[in-house]
Amino acid sequence: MNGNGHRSANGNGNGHRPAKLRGYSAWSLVQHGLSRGDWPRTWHDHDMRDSYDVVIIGGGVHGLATAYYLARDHGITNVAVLEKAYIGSGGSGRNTAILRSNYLTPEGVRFYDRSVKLYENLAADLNFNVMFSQRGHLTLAHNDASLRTMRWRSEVNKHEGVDSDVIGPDEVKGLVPYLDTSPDTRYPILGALYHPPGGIVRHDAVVWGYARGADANGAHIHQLTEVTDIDVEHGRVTGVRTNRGRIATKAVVNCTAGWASLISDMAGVSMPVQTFPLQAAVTEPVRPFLDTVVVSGTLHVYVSQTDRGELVFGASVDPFASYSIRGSLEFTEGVAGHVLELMPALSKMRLLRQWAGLCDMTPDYSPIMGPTPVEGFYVDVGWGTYGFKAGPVSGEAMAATVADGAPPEIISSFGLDRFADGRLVGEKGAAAVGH
Amino acid sequence: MSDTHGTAPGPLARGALEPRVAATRSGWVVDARRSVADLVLSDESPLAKVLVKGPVTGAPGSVLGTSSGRAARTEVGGGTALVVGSGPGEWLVVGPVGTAAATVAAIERTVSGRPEFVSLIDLTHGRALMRLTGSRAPSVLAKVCAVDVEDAVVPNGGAFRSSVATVVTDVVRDDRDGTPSFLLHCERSTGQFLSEALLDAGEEYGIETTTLVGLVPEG
Amino acid sequence: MSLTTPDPTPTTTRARPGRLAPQPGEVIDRRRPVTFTWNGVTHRGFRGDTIASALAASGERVFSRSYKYHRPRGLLTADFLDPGCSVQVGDEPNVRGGHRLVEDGMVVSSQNTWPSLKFDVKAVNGLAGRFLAPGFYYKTFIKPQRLWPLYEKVLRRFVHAGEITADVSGGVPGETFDKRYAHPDVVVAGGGPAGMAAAVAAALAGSRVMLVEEEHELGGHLRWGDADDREALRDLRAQVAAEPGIEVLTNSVVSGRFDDNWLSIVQRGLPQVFERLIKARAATMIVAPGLIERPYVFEGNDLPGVMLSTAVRRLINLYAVRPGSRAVVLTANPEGDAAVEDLRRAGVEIAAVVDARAGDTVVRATGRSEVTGVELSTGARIACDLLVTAVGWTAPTSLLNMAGDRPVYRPQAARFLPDPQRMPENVLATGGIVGDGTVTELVAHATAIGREAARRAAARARAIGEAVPTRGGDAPALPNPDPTPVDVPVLAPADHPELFQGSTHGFVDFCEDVSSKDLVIAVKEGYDSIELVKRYTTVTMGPTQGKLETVNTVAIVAAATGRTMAETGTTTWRPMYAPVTLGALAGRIHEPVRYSPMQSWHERHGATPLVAGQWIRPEHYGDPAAEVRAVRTGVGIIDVTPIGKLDLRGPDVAQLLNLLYVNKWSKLGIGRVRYGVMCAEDGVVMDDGVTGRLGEDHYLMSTTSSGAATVWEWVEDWLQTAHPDWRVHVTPVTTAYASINVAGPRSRELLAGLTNVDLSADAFGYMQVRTGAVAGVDDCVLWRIGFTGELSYEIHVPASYGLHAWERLMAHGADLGVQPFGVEAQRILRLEKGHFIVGQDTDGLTRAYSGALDWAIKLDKDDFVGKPELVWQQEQGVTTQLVALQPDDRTTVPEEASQILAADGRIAGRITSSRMSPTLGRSICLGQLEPALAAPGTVVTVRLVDGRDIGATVIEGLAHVDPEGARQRV
Amino acid sequence: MMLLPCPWCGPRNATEFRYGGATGARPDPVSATPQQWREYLYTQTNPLGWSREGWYHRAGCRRYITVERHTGTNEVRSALDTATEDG
Ligand SMILES: Cc1cc2nc3c(=O)[nH]c(=O)nc-3n(C[C@H](O)[C@H](O)[C@H](O)COP(=O)(O)OP(=O)(O)OC[C@H]3O[C@@H](n4cnc5c(N)ncnc54)[C@H](O)[C@@H]3O)c2cc1C
Ligand SMILES: NC(=O)c1ccc[n+]([C@@H]2O[C@H](COP(=O)([O-])OP(=O)(O)OC[C@H]3O[C@@H](n4cnc5c(N)ncnc54)[C@H](O)[C@@H]3O)[C@@H](O)[C@H]2O)c1
Ligand SMILES: Cc1cc2nc3c(=O)[nH]c(=O)nc-3n(C[C@H](O)[C@H](O)[C@H](O)COP(=O)(O)O)c2cc1C
Ligand SMILES: [Zn+2]
Repeated sequence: MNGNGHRSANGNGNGHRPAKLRGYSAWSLVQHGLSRGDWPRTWHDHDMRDSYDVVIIGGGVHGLATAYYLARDHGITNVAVLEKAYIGSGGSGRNTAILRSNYLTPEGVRFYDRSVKLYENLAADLNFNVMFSQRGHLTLAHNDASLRTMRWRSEVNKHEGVDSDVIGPDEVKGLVPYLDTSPDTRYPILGALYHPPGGIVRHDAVVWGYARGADANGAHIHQLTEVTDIDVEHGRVTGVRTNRGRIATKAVVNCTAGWASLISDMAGVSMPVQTFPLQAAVTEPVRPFLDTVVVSGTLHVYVSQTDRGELVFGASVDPFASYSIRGSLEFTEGVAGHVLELMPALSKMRLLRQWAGLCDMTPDYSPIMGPTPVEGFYVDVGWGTYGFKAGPVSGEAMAATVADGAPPEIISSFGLDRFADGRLVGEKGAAAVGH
Repeated sequence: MSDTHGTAPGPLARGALEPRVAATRSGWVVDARRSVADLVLSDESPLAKVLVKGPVTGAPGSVLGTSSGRAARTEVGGGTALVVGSGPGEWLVVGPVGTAAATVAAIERTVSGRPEFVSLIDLTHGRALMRLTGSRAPSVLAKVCAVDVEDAVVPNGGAFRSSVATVVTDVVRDDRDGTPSFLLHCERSTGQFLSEALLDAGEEYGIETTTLVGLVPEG
Repeated sequence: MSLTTPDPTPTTTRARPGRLAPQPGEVIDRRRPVTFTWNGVTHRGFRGDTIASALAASGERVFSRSYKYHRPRGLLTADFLDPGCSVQVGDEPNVRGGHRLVEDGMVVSSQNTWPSLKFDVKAVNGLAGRFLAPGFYYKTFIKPQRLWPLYEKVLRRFVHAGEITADVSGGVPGETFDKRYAHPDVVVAGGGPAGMAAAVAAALAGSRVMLVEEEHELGGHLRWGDADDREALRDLRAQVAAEPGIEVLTNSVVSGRFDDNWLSIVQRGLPQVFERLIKARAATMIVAPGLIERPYVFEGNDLPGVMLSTAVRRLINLYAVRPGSRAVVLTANPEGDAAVEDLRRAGVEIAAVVDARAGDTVVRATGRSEVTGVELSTGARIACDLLVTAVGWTAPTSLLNMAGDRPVYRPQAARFLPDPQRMPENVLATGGIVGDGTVTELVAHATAIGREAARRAAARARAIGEAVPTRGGDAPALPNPDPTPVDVPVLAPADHPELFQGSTHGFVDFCEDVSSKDLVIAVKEGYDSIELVKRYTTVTMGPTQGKLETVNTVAIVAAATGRTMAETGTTTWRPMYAPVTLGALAGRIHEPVRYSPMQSWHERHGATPLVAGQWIRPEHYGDPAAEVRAVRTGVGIIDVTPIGKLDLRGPDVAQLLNLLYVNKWSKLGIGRVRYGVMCAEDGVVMDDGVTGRLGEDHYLMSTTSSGAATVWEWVEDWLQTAHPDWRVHVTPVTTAYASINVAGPRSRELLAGLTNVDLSADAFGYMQVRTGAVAGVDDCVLWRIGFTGELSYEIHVPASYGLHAWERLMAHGADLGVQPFGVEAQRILRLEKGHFIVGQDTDGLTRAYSGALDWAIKLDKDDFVGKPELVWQQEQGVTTQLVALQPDDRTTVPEEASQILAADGRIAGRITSSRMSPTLGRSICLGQLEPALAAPGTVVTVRLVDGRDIGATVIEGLAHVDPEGARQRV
Repeated sequence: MMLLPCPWCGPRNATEFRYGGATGARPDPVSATPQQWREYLYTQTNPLGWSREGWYHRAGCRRYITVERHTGTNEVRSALDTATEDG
């Protein structure tokens, strides 16, 4: 936002006071129950302005969080979030909601740890219960090599102050009695990376909570608004075209995940991003028996049990690039087979529904964040299969990037230029299945 | 076989599948059991197997007389071999036990002098070969192989390579007296696994195992 | 959710709910009674009864309690979809009581019975209804945040569901699941009149047909119809039975449609397996699922005793169960009218027939644990114990939507209908999902659709036949399909009043306890698209997945937003159409394992198995340190069969090697072996191994065991896509050879007595290859190389003779003290020698110069894979460097992956390999380090996993043992 | 599951193949700048629409084939042997 008149001072640029979010509490619930009055709208519909200081493309957690922190931390409130369908219709509404920070590289660990910390206070911050359940996260090791990678991760994690340790099969069994930890299975469990602060969150609530917070601070959320082109003149962004007309703006943030390269192409910026479907599935509910999140990289599967009693399954991305989210039978066959290898007692549970979302995969499984060669065109993409957990920290960092015109330290390793420079941030070992 | 160095008996060859009741025949340790079941899986790994590679349309095809996707019996190297067009520019010649060297020599003779680049390799010991015979053989395959093996797509003499119980396998339909029969040819090290998967799939039809006809021990 | 005061009880005595005299269409077998228990109490039923019908016959009305409010629930649809009777059967949770047949000895219990199945908790319900508004969770438990885990624990205790047992062995012994593939020409989903007629027509037209019916027998709604329906049913069943081309699957369901008509079909109730998944590649699919009756929304609509017309017709006609004593029937269609007739015949008193077509309707149902009265729009209050509604249909377009269709709303028919425009060529629809009509009209439509499906299937069979190379002389002739499409008569949907909700609020989603009021609240709060309403309220997210609740949801959201139903649209239908067990999806698990020909020997000799990818290998035979010492001092043999091997032939092999390896190959003489490293195009080390030249145009390449498959595809890739003109044939021979490494100072001695190859140092030097006989086996390949650093020979024996050769080596070497050694000893030996392992001492970003491979990389070659990156890496210097490290405390072995810290506390590297060296009696390591710390003699800090720091010194070179390489060159 | 019409084997399930993606042409390794080379390494086209991409029939003929597929619908309209351009 250089030259745009906004200061980047935390909290109060432009004289704006961030709205204090309140209204939701047990007490207000009782009051509403008795009075039967209506709750206020969570966010509002607005007419579209001709111009905005910042246009954020994509109404997922990243776009909405960026809008929220632009207002809260930088006082930038003349902001539009454009969403072609409904908010959360992309990866943010389809993900299996696993939060953790036990990554492999020090940059990665610091980044995701900041996000987990923000998540820990998010309900209070947004006055919206996002139901972050820090139930612990287990990544199973079935062979030597993965045990070594687990240890590598746990050592880096510990060094960065993140609670993470390698535990043996007996401790694993203690945490998840349903796991078959006998040594004579096809993929014996040799140990696991245990990460107590990891867990699951109610993903939709995060989206709605940020939408409510951004809206309360003056941002406009435009659903059913699809960006069809981006105007670039003399190397600078001047506006975006949508199915509802043109918007003039000097700052555009691309938060479109699976569609990221299509949007970047509109601005003439090519991206090392490939779009792959990622699938997930739920079973019918059963009484809770699984308290932690369980991941097996070797078996390409992970599972958690929601408070509703369903098991939520995920795996690695589909084997070929596609924008189709119809899903495949191979996915459910694979997931079921692998889950039963881990927990044979589940054979009579029934799979209820499967779905898919799009993932913007990068070569090194780290995101691409920050400015681009086109002035005023910022990207917050490359979220692959793991970007939901990064919503808060990314929103915070992208807001700072737009406000200051330069990325803050915490995302400095994730710039687009790292590819041309050959400085990849290798997170594949920690992100391919565990998300 | 050159003479042995040392004093031990001549070398013993073993098929790709662990025999349940072992016996020795023609230098091979084989499964001594016979079967009269309607559905039978036999280990035919001792058969000579020679892989020929060359241009898709060229000497080997014209010499051996089959194209990719089809199999036929031909006289090669003094015996009758089943020549399988196992892929584009690839032929698998399956001959009687002990004929690999002669087969290689015979084919080399016929293709030599031709301009194309042709190579031969004896894979007798490198691949597992088994035969699944019985009227329910297609039903067994339908449990582990996604390719339709019905007459309309794979009639007798049809050959294809696909995944069988997740193992990449050459499948040759080579019926026996009108009964469906399939040769299955895969990497030797996965042969045992493949045979177990087939036995598992065939269990409900009463499958039994045996050894290659001709090597079945007497009595 | 509040309830009106109880109604006066009716005075007359009437027939009680229970079993009726035999009915003409009943499916129960009265000669075969069965006994089962329900919540510990013994009940009786007949063969053919479902759990629900048997319980209803003995007067049970409450089957479960609801998800959120714990309201008592009874039968609503009395079929698979019934949300009120999910029960636990033995170890199986969430069994559909309206579908599962009772069996002798079955142990059935209710799920979610808090506070108890029968206890009346009206007060709790009323209160809960007020405060458990949609989004209730999001608005509360916010502060103090640290209490959320506690709240969460409480919430989890209320989960409404069955249980799985903790028995990790899982399931009943011997109980299996199964899968198979199928290639039918036509799959018909739905075995009602339309499905049966379509199947018959397709079969008559020459198609192989699979007719799939979710219920236990064919017939669809004809089964519970009148005498004419039964007559039509007999006729259609006879036609199906007469067609050998039809495979009938009952108690089976088409659960999904995926790309290119890949269909998942679940077959249940088989004698040999619990459930079977059929994966059918159908040339065409005909979707004929009929219609699903829709509940009506009004206050009290979930009380036990409020049922759909199809439910009472099923109960009476199929199971001979009288569903109540005194009924009020709300009807808007002939199905409702027929239900009135059925009820009368069953001796149920009809207290009132409320004709919705005349504008009358029901305002609310009243009662505590079951319905006792009804208030009508006329103001009348009528006592009853049964309220039947027949207000319309939902077309189960699920399978069509999976094929790309998007349903369109037709107000005149009051339902969403498929949009034929959006259906692909290979999917057709018939029957009630398309329109209404007499059985004759239905059959006419379905017959045409069946013939059209067969025609399209034939065209496809022809196309496939022409594309596959397997068809030969005696293959049946390919079909010659008629080019003109079959003329399909119009099947128009009948007019139907739009009836979704009365004047009061009631339940919309019975599984999830979502009421119409919840939907309205959600819209008011801004969750105003159908998808957001769904996610905020969880409507349509329960086990029925919208089959009962979608249309009402859309109607209520449309009304609340002021949009039309067409604009509002539906949520997305997705697989599974009906839930499928994980067991069936998994089937028999095929996880290939690979064995070397010596596996039986290893097992007999007590080897500890090591799972290494697909291979099972000996980790050690008891004492790896002793195995190491045997190799260093005498001789050992190890089974290295998994080492990848590619046979390369042709005049251009040397060119290929030059391209793929970083080192040079043009001058490799016949009989020579060279070690090579492969990089990917990003310069990252990908694989390593040795390649030997066996003849003029004949090479044998070895790869790492885990890289074997990848390298083969890599080689083919370069050959086929970049250099198709090169004459090279590649054949994987990994397991064509049993590979044995004979290692140790006495290896020459051992082998000499067993081979015809001259082993003398002059005749067969280090890094050379020979072919010859070993243990009497011809055509063996011998490499004089060594991963262990000792004099050693790697012999590759034609695999059938592997065990023979191994046994001969053991026998012949007995007096030399030959010792088999496993993977662990080999890891130690190679670490002592400083040989790196790709993927362990390097990682996914390690370019070759970081692997200490300077000596191998030949930048003066014009080109090789990854060269530009290595040029730049050499120019700019490495970011990390592979080094050997010696911990200062010689007894401490830092665990692999221990981090190495720089002076400022930063991470500056890590230990990649570490062991206690039996040869040196001290700990030894390899590691990756920042170059500033990599100079020999530098002392670095290693952070142990227990948090302690120790010092370690970088040593010269990578080898701890025999850095000069003298031992292997003797 | 998607079917791929292998020019050698006929239509087969996609699981028999390995996806190779729409890799661009290899720049001249001698003259390529780091930018050009890394563009080749990391940036593939990612269209929503028709895409020409490589697949390897690993469980079948073991040939590399070039497939034209629509990335929105997974519809395939052609498949040729990459080396010989045979269909
Ligand atoms: C099945 C699945 C499981 C996952 N599991 C996890 C997990 O456990 N943990 C984790 O951290 N991450 C997970 N992820 C990844 C995570 O969901 C994503 O990385 C994250 O949601 C990305 O958020 P976003 O806001 O950047 O993008 P999205 O939420 O995808 O939002 C992008 C939005 O842009 C909109 N858009 C696109 N094009 C246009 C246009 N032209 N005009 C206007 N709007 C447009 C889209 O409609 C969409 O709503 C998972 C993903 C999937 C699919
Ligand atoms: N459904 C009714 O209750 C009913 C009642 C009266 C009249 N009708 C009329 O009858 C006609 C319907 O006849 P029809 O033959 O189309 O339907 P039908 O309802 O008679 O038969 C459809 C059958 O398909 C089965 N089915 C549904 N989905 C399935 C799936 N995915 N896999 C396997 N089986 C599945 C159902 O169990 C049912 O038996 C319509 O005109 C309708 O108006 C229907
Ligand atoms: C964490 C999580 C849990 C879910 N649980 C359920 C569920 O219990 N029932 C259900 O029908 N769908 C469930 N869904 C899937 C959604 O219904 C829906 O399929 C998904 O959000 C994708 O949207 P779409 O199917 O409309 O494309 C869940 C989704 C997520 C991300
Ligand atoms: Zn092929």
